[in-house]
Amino acid sequence: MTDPVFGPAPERVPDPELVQLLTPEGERVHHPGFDVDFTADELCGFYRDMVLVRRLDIEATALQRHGELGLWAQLLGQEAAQIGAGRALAPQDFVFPTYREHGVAWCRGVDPVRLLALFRGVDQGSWDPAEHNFGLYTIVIGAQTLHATGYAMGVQRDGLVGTGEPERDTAVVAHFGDGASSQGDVNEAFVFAASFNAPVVFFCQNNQWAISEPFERQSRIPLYRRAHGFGFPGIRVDGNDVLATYAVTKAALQRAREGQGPILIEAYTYRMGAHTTTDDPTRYRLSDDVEHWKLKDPIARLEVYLRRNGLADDAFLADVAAQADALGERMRRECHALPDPSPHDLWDLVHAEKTAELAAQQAEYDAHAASFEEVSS
Amino acid sequence: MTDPVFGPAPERVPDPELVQLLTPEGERVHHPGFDVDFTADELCGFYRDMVLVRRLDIEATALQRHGELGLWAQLLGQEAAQIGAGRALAPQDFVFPTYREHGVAWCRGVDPVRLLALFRGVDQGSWDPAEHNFGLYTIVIGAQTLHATGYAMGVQRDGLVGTGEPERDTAVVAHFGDGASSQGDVNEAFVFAASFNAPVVFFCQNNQWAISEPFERQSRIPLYRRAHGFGFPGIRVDGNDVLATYAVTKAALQRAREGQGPILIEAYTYRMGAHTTTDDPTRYRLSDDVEHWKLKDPIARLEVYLRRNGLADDAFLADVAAQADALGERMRRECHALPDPSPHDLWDLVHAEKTAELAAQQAEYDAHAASFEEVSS
Amino acid sequence: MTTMTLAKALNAGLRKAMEADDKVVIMGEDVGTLGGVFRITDGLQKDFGDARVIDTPLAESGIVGTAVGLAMRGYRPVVEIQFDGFVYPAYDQIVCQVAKLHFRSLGRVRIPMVIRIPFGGGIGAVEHHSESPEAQFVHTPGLKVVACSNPADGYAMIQQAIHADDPVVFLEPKRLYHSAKADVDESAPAAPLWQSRVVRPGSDATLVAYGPTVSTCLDAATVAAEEGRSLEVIDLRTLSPLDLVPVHESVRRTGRLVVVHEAHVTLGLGAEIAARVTEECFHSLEAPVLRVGGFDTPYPPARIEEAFLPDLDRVLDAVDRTFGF
Amino acid sequence: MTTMTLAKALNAGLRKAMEADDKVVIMGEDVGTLGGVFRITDGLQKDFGDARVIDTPLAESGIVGTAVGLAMRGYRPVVEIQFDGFVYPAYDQIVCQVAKLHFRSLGRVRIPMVIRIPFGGGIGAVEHHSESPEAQFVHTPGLKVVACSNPADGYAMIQQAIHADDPVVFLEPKRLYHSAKADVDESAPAAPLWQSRVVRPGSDATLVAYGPTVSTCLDAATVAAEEGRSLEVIDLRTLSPLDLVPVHESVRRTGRLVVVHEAHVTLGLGAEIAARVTEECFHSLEAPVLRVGGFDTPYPPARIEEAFLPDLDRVLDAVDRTFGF
Ligand SMILES: Cc1ncc(C[n+]2csc(CCOP(=O)(O)OP(=O)(O)O)c2C)c(N)n1
Ligand SMILES: Cc1ncc(C[n+]2csc(CCOP(=O)(O)OP(=O)(O)O)c2C)c(N)n1
Ligand SMILES: [Mg+2]
Ligand SMILES: [Mg+2]
Repeated sequence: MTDPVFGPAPERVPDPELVQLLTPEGERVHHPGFDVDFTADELCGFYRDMVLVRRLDIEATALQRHGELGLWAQLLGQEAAQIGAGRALAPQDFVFPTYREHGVAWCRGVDPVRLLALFRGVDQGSWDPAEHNFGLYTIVIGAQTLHATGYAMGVQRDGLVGTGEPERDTAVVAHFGDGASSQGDVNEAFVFAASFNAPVVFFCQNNQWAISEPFERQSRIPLYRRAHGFGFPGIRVDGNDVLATYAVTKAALQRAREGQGPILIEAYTYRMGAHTTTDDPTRYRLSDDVEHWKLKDPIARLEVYLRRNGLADDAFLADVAAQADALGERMRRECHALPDPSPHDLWDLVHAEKTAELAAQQAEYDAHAASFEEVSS
Repeated sequence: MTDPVFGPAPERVPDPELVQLLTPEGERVHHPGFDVDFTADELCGFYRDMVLVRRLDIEATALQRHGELGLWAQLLGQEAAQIGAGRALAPQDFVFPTYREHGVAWCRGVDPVRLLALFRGVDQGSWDPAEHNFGLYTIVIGAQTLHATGYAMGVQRDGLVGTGEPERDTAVVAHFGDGASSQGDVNEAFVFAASFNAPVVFFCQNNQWAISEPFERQSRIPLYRRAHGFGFPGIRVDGNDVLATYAVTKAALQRAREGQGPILIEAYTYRMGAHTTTDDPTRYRLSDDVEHWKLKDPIARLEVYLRRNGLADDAFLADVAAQADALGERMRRECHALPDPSPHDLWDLVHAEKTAELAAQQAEYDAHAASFEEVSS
Repeated sequence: MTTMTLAKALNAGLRKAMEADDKVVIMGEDVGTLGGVFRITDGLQKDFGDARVIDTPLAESGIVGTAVGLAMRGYRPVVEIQFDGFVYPAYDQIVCQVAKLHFRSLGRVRIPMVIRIPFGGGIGAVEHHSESPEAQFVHTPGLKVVACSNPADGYAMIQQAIHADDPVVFLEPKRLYHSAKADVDESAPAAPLWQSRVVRPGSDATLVAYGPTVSTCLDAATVAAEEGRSLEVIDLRTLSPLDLVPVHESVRRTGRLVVVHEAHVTLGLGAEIAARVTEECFHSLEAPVLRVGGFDTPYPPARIEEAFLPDLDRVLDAVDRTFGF
Repeated sequence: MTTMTLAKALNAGLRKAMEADDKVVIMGEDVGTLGGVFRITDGLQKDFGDARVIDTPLAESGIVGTAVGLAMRGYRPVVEIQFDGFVYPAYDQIVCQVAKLHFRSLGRVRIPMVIRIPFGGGIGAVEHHSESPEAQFVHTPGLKVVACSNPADGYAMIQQAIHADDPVVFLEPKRLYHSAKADVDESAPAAPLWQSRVVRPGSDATLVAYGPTVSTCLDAATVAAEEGRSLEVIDLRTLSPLDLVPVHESVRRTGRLVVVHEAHVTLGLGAEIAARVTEECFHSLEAPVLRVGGFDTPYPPARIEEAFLPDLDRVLDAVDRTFGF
């Protein structure tokens, strides 16, 4: 309905096509803006990554079921979005994840066992962000988008934007979900990024759900258009298409590194699993929906393409499967072996400079613990 | 610059004209969307309102200079935006102001002396919101936009949207400033209003400044376009043109009452005075700018129009001036006469049901105060 | 009389309140179809419709801020914050608006809002899911704060809180949601909301607790009794206003007091109770009021949360120490 | 040695810190061209450029959240919150991120951020401009919290806070900005940041204060001295960690303690100090620790703020009461 006075409601503007380079049927299609060629190695690499992170996810889910993890946030269905986004990064780029970016963590060289440790309750993230250029998982919805924007402002101050040197120019990625788009922090991140023209790529995995709430509760128009309201570009990509996600992210990162400022990518995908292992999605969504999205599986379509074009043979596929088995086996083994932390250390971690106050509390705890050891010995 | 990949940056889209019905030179122009006729009475009423609220503002500023008020937030230059917005309301509509909507308060029948009391430090708002359908001034930037949205959701639940009965259908107005547009709360209000299609009109007075920060720090595109990112219409109106502001607000309110949901009006205006009486704008802006905007004065242009068209004669103008003098005189008199509050009452105001705890603290205070009276008597 | 869990008791209480007053609306993330991540609102949207049980966008400030507007329009919003650690985005609205509107408006504007917060630890969760933010609300004039510790109280107190004309932060000990089962007499007259309660009489020392630590203290009293020491246990129930009448009465008899909560010790409720009780019962105290609480560190990873949380041993140890002065 | 106001001393301290370390950046609303609404950052943008003195969009969560990112990139952000009452939109970022990142990252991520907050009342302001939010930060593990009370401390402490590798909430008594003038010896070695200080020795009773109430207590001590009563006054300076060593030492001599702050009494700093001092000095106390603070009401309108704020009379009255036990 077009309002006679205020003009067409913005949601009526025809939706530009979703950027897609590989159809659900495994057909390679072309997009004028993203006319990218991929080498066989690249394609096989994407495939391997996706298979391995899917295994990582399945294995972690199983570990949770066996009581080894307190919780697990599944990425099932979002492999292409995450591997596409992760592989598009330059080494110097920095990533701020949510709690579900296991695939991006994988691309950044974070050992999956470190992810298990977090969900096991051993720690709250034990990888070194500076080593991997990959921040800690952030559970408070949206908080990390501001960190990413500030980090990008730091990159600007370091003079590492628009130098033209590919090794130096740096971009920052802020991951978040469709639900997160409603948080004040995320919108403030848009404001700051636009105001300072910060080199940050906002990467939203619209997996259609925020726990039990469908995307429509958060926005009545496609999410990539949110960016337009803040004066920077937004684009929607098929998040189940690793080629398209890779190509779009790569171009967006390059644009940011050159100093052209922020951009929002909406990776349109679907959360095939539960929100987390404590969730029961049958309470709020139809299995029909899930079935429909199964047909768009990100791995299946690439496998079809690789096979059909003779890019992957049985040996390759078997090798990837073997790698997945090995990964699974290692995760199980090393998860069991994860040592519990020591309560004694709590007080050492609060500050960079420990206070006398906390040292005293620590000593008191140690004395109390020792008295129990005496009693029980 | 058009990005070859992501298309034109949204700020490059040509800006649709500012809605204007009366030029700075006092010429009546027409706008296809807002083809409104005004009666002589209406026009004279606008004029009277604007002159009186300007006097209100000048008087309050003077009272502050004389130490009678702790502070005053001036509306100078924003008379048209406020009177246009205020006079467009139906009685049943509800308004959530910031701290600067003295003109809207005026239209809602709030006695200016009540505004003085607040800025004098006698109270924090002593009018009854329910009596005037005008909420309390809100100082925490942006907070009231969520209240307005929630109130509008209440109106929906009361079944007072889209009934077709002009006496019953109700809209809500959320006032805020250009600076406020950066706050998380304001953007969350946009999310909620869009999600629930709430009958709320977001009315932003873009007076170009948030204290010392120019509008460009908050947004790199015109603010009315922010709404497009949330899926509802936005429109920019000449906020120094009372006719245009009135017409646009009236249409927006009607649209909301009919159930067509939220809308954002950006009233493009200028803060001619200081941010508040404690501010010194010469530290951060050029007097040239101020001079430039003087030419767009909202009252002068209407006066020219009225005179030129024989709608107002000297007698009318003299009468308005006399009313202004009387208002000023009353404000001075009643401001001086405002009684100080009693500390004793503090504890009565904390809750609807006073607690024993607070009653005890109150008794203690009273005893302490009494002991001092004894000492001093 | 029905036997039910705390979760079911709260659900039944909410239902009762919604039936009693059609201005009661429930708002929050996932409170509708899903019935909340803890199922406290299970079935309510189905029965009362989505105008009264509202799945909101994911934004806590938005939830509380729009609830303020609904309250101003005459509604009684019951807001669910999904986990304690996610109340902070709404903190500004709670502290500056919800708490102050009555005062600011000279009593003209009432905000009969209930903010339900599942709080406390012990469920093996990841970060931000085990916090005890109550002290910050108790420090904020204009808010009332209560905590239930058992199904019967949960059932009654949620209705009373909704019925109250002031904003109430309603704390629910999440780790007891599905564990504690008890008889709930739905027709019994409820104790006043603003009173604390002696839940186990004793004579040698007094324990004060609320929410999840009440059962810890009851267990401690049982063990102490076996060792010949009689501990009185008081369930605070209302944290703001504080009802310390039974505590003063008790301390005058026992001379010894230990306050137990999961919140960080520094400036936790124990500090206020220690200060007030010492002032009120100075000459009765045989020992300083001692506090057992969460350490002054962030809430730790799940594998060591047991060390962080007050347990029977730390409570009994503190009781012992009060005998050492 | 230069005589300066607190505002000028802070400005000089900030300038010194910016000269010493080019990773120091200042962020906030109106901190650039305007130099802040209190002119604390006056002239700094002119001299250090707008990459280091950043006028931000109007959004406190955004300011603190982006400062976190800058800190992670190796910067030392000094954030100005324009008034105490406007820190709450940033509360989530402060409590969940700033305070916890070091802990969460096993010490790998440092957030050497300073959050400057002009705090307290007495300037005749409208709502939200006279708050004392310190207790909430002291209750939050991971934050350090300090308050200056005079120009010399302001000059030194701001530099020390910026130099510290942990996040510091830096409280500035706004009503003293332009009133208190004092000699500042810019070359004198500064006292350690994490220590409280006896600012007036005495023997009959002890007063503990920080920020704006230090001068109130000094005035009270002067009056009391005329009446033959010797009060010791301690300026806390550091609120988290609390340095109570001089307080314990003092109370062991005087047996009487009154804590004075503008924050609401209930769960204000006085509660924690009362609890700790009573535990530490139980047998030395002749009277319970008494507290003088803001009432448990929202901060009132300016015309009656004097009644709300602790003044000489209320302090002396409390001292008298400690002699009545
Ligand atoms: C501030 C905050 N509120 C609520 C939650 C609880 N919560 C965890 S995940 C989630 C849904 C997030 O949805 P979305 O942003 O779409 O990300 P997804 O989980 O789908 O990847 C919610 C509500 C939280 N973690 N933080
Ligand atoms: C949350 C919050 N932060 C900061 C302030 C201080 N402050 C008062 S007015 C103002 C500028 C507001 O600008 P704008 O929204 O454009 O409204 P205007 O004053 O121009 O009418 C600021 C920063 C505040 N009141 N609330
Ligand atoms: Mg999602
Ligand atoms: Mg403005």
